[in-house]
Amino acid sequence: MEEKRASKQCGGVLAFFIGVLASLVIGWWVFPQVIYSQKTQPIDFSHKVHVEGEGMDCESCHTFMEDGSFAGLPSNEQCAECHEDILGESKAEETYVNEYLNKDVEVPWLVYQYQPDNVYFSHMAHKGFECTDCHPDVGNSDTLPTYYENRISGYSKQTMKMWQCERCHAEVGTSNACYVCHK
Amino acid sequence: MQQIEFDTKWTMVVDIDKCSGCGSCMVSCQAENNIAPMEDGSNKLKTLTWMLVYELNNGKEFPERESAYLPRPCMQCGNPACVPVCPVVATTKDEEGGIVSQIYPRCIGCRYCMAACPYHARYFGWFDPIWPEGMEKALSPNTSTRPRGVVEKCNFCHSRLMDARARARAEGMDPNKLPDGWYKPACLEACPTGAISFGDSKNPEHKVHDLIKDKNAFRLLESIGMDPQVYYISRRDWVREQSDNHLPKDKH
Amino acid sequence: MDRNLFPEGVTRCGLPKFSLWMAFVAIFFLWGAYAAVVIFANGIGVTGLDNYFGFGLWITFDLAVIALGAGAFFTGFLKYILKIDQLKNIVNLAVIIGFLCYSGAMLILTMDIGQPIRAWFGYWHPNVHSMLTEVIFCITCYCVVLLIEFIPLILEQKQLNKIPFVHHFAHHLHVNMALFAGIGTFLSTFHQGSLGGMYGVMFGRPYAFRDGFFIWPWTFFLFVLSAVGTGPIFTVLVCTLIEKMTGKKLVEYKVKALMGKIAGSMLCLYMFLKIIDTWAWATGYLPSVGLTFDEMFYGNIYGKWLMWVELGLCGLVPAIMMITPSIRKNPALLYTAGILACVGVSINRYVFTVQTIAIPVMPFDTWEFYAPNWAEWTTCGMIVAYGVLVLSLCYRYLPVFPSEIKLNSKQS
Amino acid sequence: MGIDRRTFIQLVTGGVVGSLFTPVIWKSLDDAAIWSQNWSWIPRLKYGQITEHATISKFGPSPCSLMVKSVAGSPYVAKGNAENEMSKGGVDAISAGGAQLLYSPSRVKGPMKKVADGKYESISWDDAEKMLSEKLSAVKGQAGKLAIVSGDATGTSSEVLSAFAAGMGSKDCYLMPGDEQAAAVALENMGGSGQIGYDLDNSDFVLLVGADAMNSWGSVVRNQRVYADKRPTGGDIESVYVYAGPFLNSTAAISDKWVPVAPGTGSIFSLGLAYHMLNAGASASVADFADFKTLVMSRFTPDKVEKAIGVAPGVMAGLAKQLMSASAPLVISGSEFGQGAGAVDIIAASALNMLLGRVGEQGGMKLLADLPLAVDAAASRAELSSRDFAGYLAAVATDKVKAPEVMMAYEANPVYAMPQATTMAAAIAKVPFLVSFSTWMDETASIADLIMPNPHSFERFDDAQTPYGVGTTMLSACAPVIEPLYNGKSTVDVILSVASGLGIDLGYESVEAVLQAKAEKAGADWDSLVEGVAYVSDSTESDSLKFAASVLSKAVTMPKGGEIALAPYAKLNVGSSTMAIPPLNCVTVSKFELQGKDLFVQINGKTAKKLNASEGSTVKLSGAGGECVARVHINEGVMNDVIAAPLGFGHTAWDEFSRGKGDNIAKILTVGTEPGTGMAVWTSSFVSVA
Repeated sequence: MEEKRASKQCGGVLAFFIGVLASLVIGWWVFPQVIYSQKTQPIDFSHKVHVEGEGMDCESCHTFMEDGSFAGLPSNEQCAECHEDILGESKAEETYVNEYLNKDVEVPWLVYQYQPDNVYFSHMAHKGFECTDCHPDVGNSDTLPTYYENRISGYSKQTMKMWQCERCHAEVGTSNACYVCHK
Repeated sequence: MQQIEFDTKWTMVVDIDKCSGCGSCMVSCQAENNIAPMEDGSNKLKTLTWMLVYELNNGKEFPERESAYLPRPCMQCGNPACVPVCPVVATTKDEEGGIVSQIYPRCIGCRYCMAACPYHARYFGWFDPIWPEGMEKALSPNTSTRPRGVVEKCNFCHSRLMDARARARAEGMDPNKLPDGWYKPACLEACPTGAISFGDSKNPEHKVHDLIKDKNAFRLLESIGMDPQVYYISRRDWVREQSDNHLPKDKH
Repeated sequence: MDRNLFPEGVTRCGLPKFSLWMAFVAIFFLWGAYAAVVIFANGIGVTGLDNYFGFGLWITFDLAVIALGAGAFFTGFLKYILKIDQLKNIVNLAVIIGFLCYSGAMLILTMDIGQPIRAWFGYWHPNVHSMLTEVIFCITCYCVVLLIEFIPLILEQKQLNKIPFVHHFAHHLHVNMALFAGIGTFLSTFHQGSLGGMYGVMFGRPYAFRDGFFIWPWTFFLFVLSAVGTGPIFTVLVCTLIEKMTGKKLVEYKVKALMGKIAGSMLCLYMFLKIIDTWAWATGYLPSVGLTFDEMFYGNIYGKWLMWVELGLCGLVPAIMMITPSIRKNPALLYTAGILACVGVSINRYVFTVQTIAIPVMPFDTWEFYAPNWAEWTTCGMIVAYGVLVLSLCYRYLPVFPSEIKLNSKQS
Repeated sequence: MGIDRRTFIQLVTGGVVGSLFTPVIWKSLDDAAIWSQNWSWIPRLKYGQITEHATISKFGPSPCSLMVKSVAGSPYVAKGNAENEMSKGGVDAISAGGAQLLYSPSRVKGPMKKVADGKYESISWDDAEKMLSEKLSAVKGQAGKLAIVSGDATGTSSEVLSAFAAGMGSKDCYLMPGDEQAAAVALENMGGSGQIGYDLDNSDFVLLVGADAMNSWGSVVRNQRVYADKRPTGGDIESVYVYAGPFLNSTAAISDKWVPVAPGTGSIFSLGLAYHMLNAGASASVADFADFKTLVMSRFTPDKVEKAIGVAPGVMAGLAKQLMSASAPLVISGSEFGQGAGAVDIIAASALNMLLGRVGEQGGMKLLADLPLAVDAAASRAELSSRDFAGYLAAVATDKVKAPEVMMAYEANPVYAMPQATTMAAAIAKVPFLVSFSTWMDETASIADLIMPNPHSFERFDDAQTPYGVGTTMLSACAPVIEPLYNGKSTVDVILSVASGLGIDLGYESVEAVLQAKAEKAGADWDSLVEGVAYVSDSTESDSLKFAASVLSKAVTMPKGGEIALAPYAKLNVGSSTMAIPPLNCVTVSKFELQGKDLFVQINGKTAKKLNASEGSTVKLSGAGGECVARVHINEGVMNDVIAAPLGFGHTAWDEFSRGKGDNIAKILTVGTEPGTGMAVWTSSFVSVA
């Protein structure tokens, strides 16, 4: 009787730890993979071709407007300044010109640092920083990284979280008032 | 709670004598702030009107009757009743300029702030906003859309302030010392009778700096001590009298 | 059929009859559950709440049941801390009622807030200045304490208690119950107060705003006192109702009378302070902001009669009745006093919730009216039904009333 | 070792405990909260370059020049255009939501023909034009077979329509009723030419007789801007405003003084003032001055006036004195709701301006020169304005005039907006082929046989010349802000194309060409017009006016009294005669005008007692041509024995934002004929109340 109880207890403890272990594996390894879906950009855009090949810099396409707002990604209009016709031989360019430019459809780029509508972000106010302080350094790469989308929230995995914004603001002594960033 | 003093104080001054109650400010406010149209606009208790025009009268019988219109945005109180009660810091008065913020993604929708505000400046999203088909294409980029279940209110078209600051930065100016007229809320732009003035009342170069000192300037419910950043002006005694509660013996 | 599950030595009605009763109550529960589904699916626009009345029946109901549920902490306090041993016969019931009231209130709150998914922001992003934050923390913590107090009672169920581990566990909980009662008392006092404080700090609302002591407005203390003045007698009323429905004697009358005496004393203290508070408010505070007492009332539904009923008929009268030994000894009169007191505290919570926000503070504003609609009534009904269901199960299967066997064997 | 229940429970317990040390619960909670910020069924914002374009909106009775803000090409908010003299930077409550109106559920998305009552079928523009051409070719050259009504009093498009009517051999091209009609008839009778204008900008004392300058009279937004400029916030009042009318409307509310005057008695009020002025020695060197003086001194003595309109002699004398002592006084008369006033109201007010020596003066009443016509065959502006559509329809209704075979409604909604609406709608129903050019599915479109939608204001070329009421001749124009969202086509383009098919040469190929020619002939620069700058000209007519005493003598009749008079009023926020309540404007409607579906009319306490009505009680109002049901709001800002009632409700077509809300007060307006001029008038409507 005593023995049986002891063994049962022992087995119980074992089962308990198996449960804990399984949870930890699922929680730390499976879950982070399952929660994101992977998406690829609509066009296999190469920054390298533009930066190294054509000698362009970030501001050539990602421009500021006169009123201090940031244009973000270039529109067809801007791209067409060079790409009115197919210039090279790349498949990507051909796709762009045929599928987007000629059809007058803007490219639905996936923005890694996408912030939701409730955030007001002024690039002008952050002009002193390097682009790569926040954005992935794609300027010299031939391929675009995979875009990870959170299945629950719909956010990009690389979207800066509020605490990150707040931490930097605190470090540089900028206000962390709600309305500094929200709208 | 400690009242914070800012170097800038965005202040609205409404000349009640000039307001004809035309409603342009209310319409413009909805367009700028993405408030979905409401089919039954007559149920004033459920509609969302960040800017609301009240009809006032002197309470006398014909032919002594006089009337006036009083546009009521959020008062952006210096000592707001709504801010300290919020359990989740969804509303604060912590930004330079003194505009009381309301952060929709933080709000849990408890409505304590609405109960606390005697101006009824706060509104609740009773339902998800629905725009007639296609009208979502006319959404303004300036204010995020809100899901149901959160509180919202006038914020002096705050993102226009952010735009003005961006413009100042682009032009190499101090974003915290904006010239008069750079930052204008939508209601002001829409008001055909120029009843609304706006600016930094701490900046002597701004018109409102002097307007708030006008002998006919007053604020609503000053006795309660909420220290609003919205002033009104009226030459009419009876209008000024209705700005606050008075004991019978104090009325003149 | 389920006789083996009954507490030792008691009789209960047959299972069919019990099932019928449960089914009857379940109808109300399901009706409310349907409303809850509608509310969660469409938003709370489906209720009668509006921009003027962001708080309505739900908040009134929450405040009222939390006040009436105060019997739990106060009886626990008296039993375990002050060691008034007689109360052991009713403390179990007090704990169950307390738990039902608090958990019910929390269920209502999940509907009442616009974004239930974000409910946890209250802990993660708390605003320490808000009375509501204090309420959120204390209520949830206290609900856990009540659960801990409730658990040993469940574990004492005849069949469960046969398991040695459960038996020992329940025993240890029991031994340490004084500790939990102490924590519960602390938490409960604070949030009962904070609920009052929620209103007292609204300086934009002259009907509710009060000065106070340190950070706590006077309403803080008044709410605590009014809760402890009615909670115990509400427990007695529920007990009596169960007795009437089951035809059994469950608690000796002298215990009830003792509860009445305790409630009565607290109510007297409350009324004393409440009347001073009301006087100071009407003659001191209101004129200071240009208002008069008369301006706080309007028409019938916001009439002064509510205040006179609350303070007089449902305040002073039951207070005096309950502290007068001769009246207290008469069960009918004690119960009447109890009912009046419970109505009084409910009126108090109602006027602080609804009248407070109905009053036009801006002189050109108008009085507005609020009527709860079906969605609010049925969900409140759901909570009542939930309470009745759980209470019925507890009565049937748990040893809630230690003196039941003794009292009923004497009768037969 | 098999898994028994206990082991299982322990496994699960372990799992739960373990999960607390993983991100699963916490991350899911957080992500769920983030999800609640971005529900997929809540629309996202659009970003891109923000641009501003000038345009003209014609939703209200008077054109309004706007700057429309667009994001990535989509308009989202409109503000006033401060560079434009016509509306001076103001914006009305309809135009403020002009961008949202682009997506109004009421928009007609393309040409449609009626297949059964209330049922329409989409057709192509070619088919639509063919259908119209066929109908028109059958009536070409025959008088009385084609009628055209335009709701656009300022656009060159109406010129095109009138020229087209002329080419078709029809004289029945009309404008929808408005104050400019009475003004044109009055001016004709006073022997003047051009268009009456009022130089509000330079006046220091403005007496508004009936004319609700902030809601319905003249160029409303401009009036508001001028008013605002004259009364700087925190500064001194530079111009005194006095309003005389039956209802404390918003013009009265922001005026320095409100003089209650019975509805539709503006001429008596003015002539009553003339009495005091003449008494004080005022005169004018005009041919019929003596006749005028005799008339006034005999028939408009203070006691008679008081009996007729309820204004005490002291008040009249005081006001007359104020007018005479002001340095630049101006008297303006008009209907209290922007339509239906007789010519005598304007003649009488003009008489005051003449007595004050204010005609042709700075800050006074002006005779503005018309801009040259762009289309030669078109009727002159004065002529087009003076035509009487209400009289025409009334004659059709009573079969005094045969109904036309084809009726075309451009930017007009006569089925809803005409006085005595039921009678007028019945007259329109007699027309075998009704064509609507409306942008919206309005009441007229919804019974039309053919709908040929004009694009929305922001999607089309348009222009506006000298709106009635302004003090100088002017011209504005606009180009599209956005490509047409739907399959609309500019009505002028349709008319030009149909006309050429019928062999009528209007001289232009496209609407743009017509408008450019108009600008050129006026001497304006098209490019700067399109950029939003108005062309302004000082040119005036130099005719000397007479009092038209003989007309006054015949046309002014003293009211009998003892009846309940109707004082309709129009507020721009609930729409206009061409626009129903726009979606964003629903919340601007006063709770004293509409609650749910119930319309409220306003009476004062004394009248309520007399009518045995109380706050909220339901009354039935009956006029000559119909009935309205409404509830009562007690408002002490209404004269005794007067019911003030808002126009603009009771729509039966349109969309959920306006349909079925309240009742249409136009139904109980009673159309009468003004003796002396013969024009249809409806400012003095009496109602019986049950």
